[in-house]
Amino acid sequence: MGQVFVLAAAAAQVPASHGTAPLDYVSMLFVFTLATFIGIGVIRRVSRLLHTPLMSLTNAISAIAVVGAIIVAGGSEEYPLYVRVMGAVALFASMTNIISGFLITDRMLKMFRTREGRPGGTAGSGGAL
Amino acid sequence: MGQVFVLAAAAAQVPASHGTAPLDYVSMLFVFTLATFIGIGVIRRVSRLLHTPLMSLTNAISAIAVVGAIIVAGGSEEYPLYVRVMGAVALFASMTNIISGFLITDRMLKMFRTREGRPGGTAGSGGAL
Amino acid sequence: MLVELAYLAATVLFILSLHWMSDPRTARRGVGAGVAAMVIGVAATWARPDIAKHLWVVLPILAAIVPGVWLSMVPLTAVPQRTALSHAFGGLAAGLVGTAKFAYWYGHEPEMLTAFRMGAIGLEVLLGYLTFTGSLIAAAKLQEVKWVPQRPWVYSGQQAVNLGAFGAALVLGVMLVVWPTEPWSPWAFGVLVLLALNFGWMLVMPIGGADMPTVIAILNAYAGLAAVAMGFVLDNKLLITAGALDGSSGLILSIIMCRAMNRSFFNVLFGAFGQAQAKGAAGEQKVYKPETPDNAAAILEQAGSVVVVPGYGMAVAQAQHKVRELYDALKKRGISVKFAIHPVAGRMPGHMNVLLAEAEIPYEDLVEMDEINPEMPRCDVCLVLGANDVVNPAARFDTSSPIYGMPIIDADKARTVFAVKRSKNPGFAGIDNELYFLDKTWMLFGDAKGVVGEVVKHLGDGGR
Amino acid sequence: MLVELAYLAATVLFILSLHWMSDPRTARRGVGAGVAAMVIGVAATWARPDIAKHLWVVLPILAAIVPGVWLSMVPLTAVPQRTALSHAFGGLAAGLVGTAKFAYWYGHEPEMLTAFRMGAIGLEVLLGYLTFTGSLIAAAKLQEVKWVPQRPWVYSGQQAVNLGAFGAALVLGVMLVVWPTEPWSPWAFGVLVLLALNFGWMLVMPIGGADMPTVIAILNAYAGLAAVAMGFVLDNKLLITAGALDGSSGLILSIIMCRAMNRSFFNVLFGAFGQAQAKGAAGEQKVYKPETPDNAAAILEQAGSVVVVPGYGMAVAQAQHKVRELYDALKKRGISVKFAIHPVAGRMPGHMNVLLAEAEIPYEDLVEMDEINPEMPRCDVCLVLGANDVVNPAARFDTSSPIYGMPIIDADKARTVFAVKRSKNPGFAGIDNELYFLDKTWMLFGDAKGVVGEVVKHLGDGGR
Ligand SMILES: NC(=O)c1ccc[n+]([C@@H]2O[C@H](COP(=O)([O-])OP(=O)(O)OC[C@H]3O[C@@H](n4cnc5c(N)ncnc54)[C@H](OP(=O)(O)O)[C@@H]3O)[C@@H](O)[C@H]2O)c1
Ligand SMILES: NC(=O)c1ccc[n+]([C@@H]2O[C@H](COP(=O)([O-])OP(=O)(O)OC[C@H]3O[C@@H](n4cnc5c(N)ncnc54)[C@H](OP(=O)(O)O)[C@@H]3O)[C@@H](O)[C@H]2O)c1
Repeated sequence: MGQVFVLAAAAAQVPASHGTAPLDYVSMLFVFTLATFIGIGVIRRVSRLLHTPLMSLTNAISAIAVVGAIIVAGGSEEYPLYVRVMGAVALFASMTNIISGFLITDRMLKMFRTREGRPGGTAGSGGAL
Repeated sequence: MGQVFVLAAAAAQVPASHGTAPLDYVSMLFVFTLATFIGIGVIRRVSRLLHTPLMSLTNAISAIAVVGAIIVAGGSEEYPLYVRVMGAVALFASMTNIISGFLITDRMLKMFRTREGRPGGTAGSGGAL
Repeated sequence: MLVELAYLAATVLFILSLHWMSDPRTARRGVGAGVAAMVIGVAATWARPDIAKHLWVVLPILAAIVPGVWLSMVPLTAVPQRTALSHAFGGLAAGLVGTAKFAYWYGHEPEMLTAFRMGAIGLEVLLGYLTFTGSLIAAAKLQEVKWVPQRPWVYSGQQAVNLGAFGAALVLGVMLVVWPTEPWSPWAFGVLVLLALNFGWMLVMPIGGADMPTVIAILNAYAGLAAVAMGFVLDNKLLITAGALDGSSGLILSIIMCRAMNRSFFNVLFGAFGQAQAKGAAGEQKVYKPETPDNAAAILEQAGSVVVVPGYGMAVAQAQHKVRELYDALKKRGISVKFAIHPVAGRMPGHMNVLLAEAEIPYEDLVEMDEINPEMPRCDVCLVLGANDVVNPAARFDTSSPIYGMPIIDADKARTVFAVKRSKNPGFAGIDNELYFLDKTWMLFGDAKGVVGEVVKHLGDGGR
Repeated sequence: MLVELAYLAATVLFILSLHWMSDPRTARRGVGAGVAAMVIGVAATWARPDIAKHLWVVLPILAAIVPGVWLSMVPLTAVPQRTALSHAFGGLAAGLVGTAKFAYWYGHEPEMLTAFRMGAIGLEVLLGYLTFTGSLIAAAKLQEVKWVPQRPWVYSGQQAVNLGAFGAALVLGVMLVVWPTEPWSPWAFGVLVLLALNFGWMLVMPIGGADMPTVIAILNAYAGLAAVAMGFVLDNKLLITAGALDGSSGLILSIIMCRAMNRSFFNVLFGAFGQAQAKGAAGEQKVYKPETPDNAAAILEQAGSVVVVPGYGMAVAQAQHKVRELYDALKKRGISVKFAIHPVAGRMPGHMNVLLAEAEIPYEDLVEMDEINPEMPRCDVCLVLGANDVVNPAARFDTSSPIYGMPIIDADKARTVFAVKRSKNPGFAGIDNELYFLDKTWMLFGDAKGVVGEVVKHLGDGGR
């Protein structure tokens, strides 16, 4: 009798991130399609001037894999050591991406200036390398 | 012992449309936010010329409520009569919307013509009322 | 599982449908995509395993064909009323489905009424019925139905009553969400429905007939949000996306219209604009200089460039086909003819574009206000055809005027101005128009269709 | 529950961040939004109940700060290599997380490995490791690392080997999806990983150094898709949306670049463009007319409008600051100076814009190719600075030339042309350039920085 109950309890309230309901990947598919539409709509409007900074910005955004890395590296399940190390390396790699990606994008953007001086409100420092 | 099992079984594979998992409305929220972003992005690009046809088109699209009406009107659960009648009226109303909305939008769009004659490929008939 | 994928396909088609509306050339493909999406949506829902009573589905659909087609054959000037009416249908559908689901679940599957879903039902019902009654009144006001007063219907404690009713609805909603399956719940629900119906009436009545188009756009957004709420209730992604698309479109359209009329969003909703103005300061009796169509035709012949400013008058007089003849006659003489389209000319956004398109005037010659204004000083003859407020210079300097700050078409910058209108009474905002008293302005009194017909006739026989 | 809402907020911020990139004025706010979104994403994940081993999280983050900052201080010309390198990091992260999850689930929670999730892991690992090795080679090729051949490395049966490996990977993938928890599954998984690593190498090696920028864009898209796959595996909506945004951006960028180079997408990927061309038909020895910087300065002084066409040469020579001095000198004399930016000038999309912006040249004077071409006939002096292919008229008529059909800047339409380059060898596509032999073209041989410096000096002292 015990196991049945345990099974039921496990099935009933297992944290969603583990026991995904069968239909769940359809909503994931929905989210993916809509996000792609937004992506295409938004990227098409990025001015040609900014294509290089855009590339480094999206590169930083793709480092969202850091979320997965944290789940593996910091997971409360008793991961075997080599799994946790993999997570840590992944975390290190994506964190580097994030930091360098955002910094270099900002550095490049600071250089773009209209005739009357600094674009946008921020009174940034000189644009020298 | 019996009920426990039944409960577990019920919880495990109840069709998603009924027993929504607790976290499900978050994915619905996601879908709603992304769809709104797309809506704003797309509508802003509709040319001013077409605002009236746009209004009748979106009116036809908002008649998607027909899906809900079908679920109520045609549902296999034993709905009491007055509930099913409500569903039927809703179905009738939204169906009228769909038919009239799409027809009038098309009628209006057929009138827009570039100098060299018919816009778009379709060799539509004369634009007279 | 397949049903969900079909819903995804339908969503993609809806997005494409709106995307293709961005350009007249691809617009008709947009309608095709919309129809396809709807067909997939309906078919997928119908094919769902839990749909059995097919008769109940087929009959209403068949019954809807006749009214659907009839409603689409409506004359163009009645488009605003038709849209308002179909919003009423949309709101009704959403409201009814919400009520049906609540009634069924309350009776048979109380455990379904979770707090979240109860909240969604409450929202769906509130928005649905509000849109239903609100749209009915808007349609009546546009149709200028006798017993519905055109002028905003304002009474003293109005704001207080509105807020009171709104508060009551809120309290009821919260109570229902917390105790959805109490014995008194159905009664609370019933009261909520009545309140919602009442809201539609209370919100739209005090708004003048003039602002109906904006009200329709907002109700369009509410109908969309009602569909979204229904999506949350039935856990149906297609309802959510389509509803969100419709809601955002309604929202953006109303914002665009408000900006074009240079009035803030809330001012339109709550400010009782358009009260019967105290008659304009009589002051010295301004002098109208009437002119005859044949002289007008003579002057038009000498003109190099002509700009026509269509307004609500042209729509009422159904003069667009005559205007087309005038357009052809002038074009034959090598005279450049452009149409200055003010964003809020007429009674619907883009109302003038549709009318002129119906008369098969190429849409390249329909020029937006912001593009035409710079060229107005170089325009020889400006023919103001049934337009009044949109060419009223008062909007530029007279801070007391209700249309102060509204961007207008600079008809007063043209070399000569002909104004076509039937009488001397004011336009929609009920104020005098300085334009008519400028020395370069000549009045052509009469019905738009008649006057333009005359001018075309004179152009015809006097042709070079 | 709160975590999910935080993910939603992060998604909205990511969308806004890309939205604000549409205009240089708001671009920096976009970066701010991106950082905020990332911080929220990390914080929300860290705060999840099932994250306990905080030390394992903190250490790698701290360790990443130094390399992160160092990588961002890289000189501008090395931006392409840096981006390629960080794509390698991104791919590695995705691959590792996929492998870790598979290893853990296989050992401890086999029931988690449903067909759907196994498929997602397979995709994530394949895309991740492929991006990893592919990006490393791309970075090496851009850095012109000695042991990695610049020229495309093509061997006879190459297509066959590629397809064979691809087929094997596909079969392995299907087997894993069907039997995810068999005793041999980990071995199949290992082979799949090796194959994926191999793919990166096989796909990128045969592509010439020239096309690396497009390859980087495509790898950017793959890294995004790997993140999406990870999102499917971990049922995490933020991963899916951010990955989709990144994927679509990579895709669109590579399509734009291919179109600008007028070469089809697949041709870039698979066609081994840029093989060492048989030397151009020698034919009669074309005559170069060398000129001296001081004569050039004299002619420049008389010019009314000057158009500078920057190219890869200017980037290599780091001449943008000297060009700024030339810009100021000419502007002081009231001469209109414009920069004609070809979409694929240099080695990165928008490469020239960044360099000129770094030299603080106002971006209003950076004019797109399509806008400047109509004005070229009226341009007095066209200074071709380290550009070759992008101004080669052969692209218009010589069907045999590899750059046939590529839209180019009509430098040959200007009244006089000065071409600055160090030697007579061809440009990137390895073909001769007719422009240099036109009678109105004068050559200024030498390093871009040096030559421009000379011209500025002569302008300076000979100033009117
Ligand atoms: N388009 C929209 O979406 C929208 C939305 C909300 C509000 N509005 C408001 O509507 C107004 C639109 O301005 P508008 O200039 O187009 O129109 P208007 O200001 O209402 O003026 C219409 C003019 O046409 C004349 N007229 C009426 N019937 C006629 C006929 N059969 N033949 C000839 N003339 C005729 C009227 O003068 P007589 O009676 O003397 O002939 C009147 O002067 C603006 O105030 C705008 O704020 C528009
Ligand atoms: N931008 C992108 O995203 C991208 C992507 C893929 C492919 N590409 C390809 O890259 C090419 C770009 O064309 P481009 O005109 O910019 O460059 P290019 O055709 O590669 O020509 C560069 C020219 O600069 C000269 N040069 C090199 N170093 C110099 C220096 N230090 N000082 C002065 N001159 C120097 C070279 O001549 P000498 O050696 O005689 O000095 C050469 O003629 C196109 O073929 C395009 O298809 C670009």
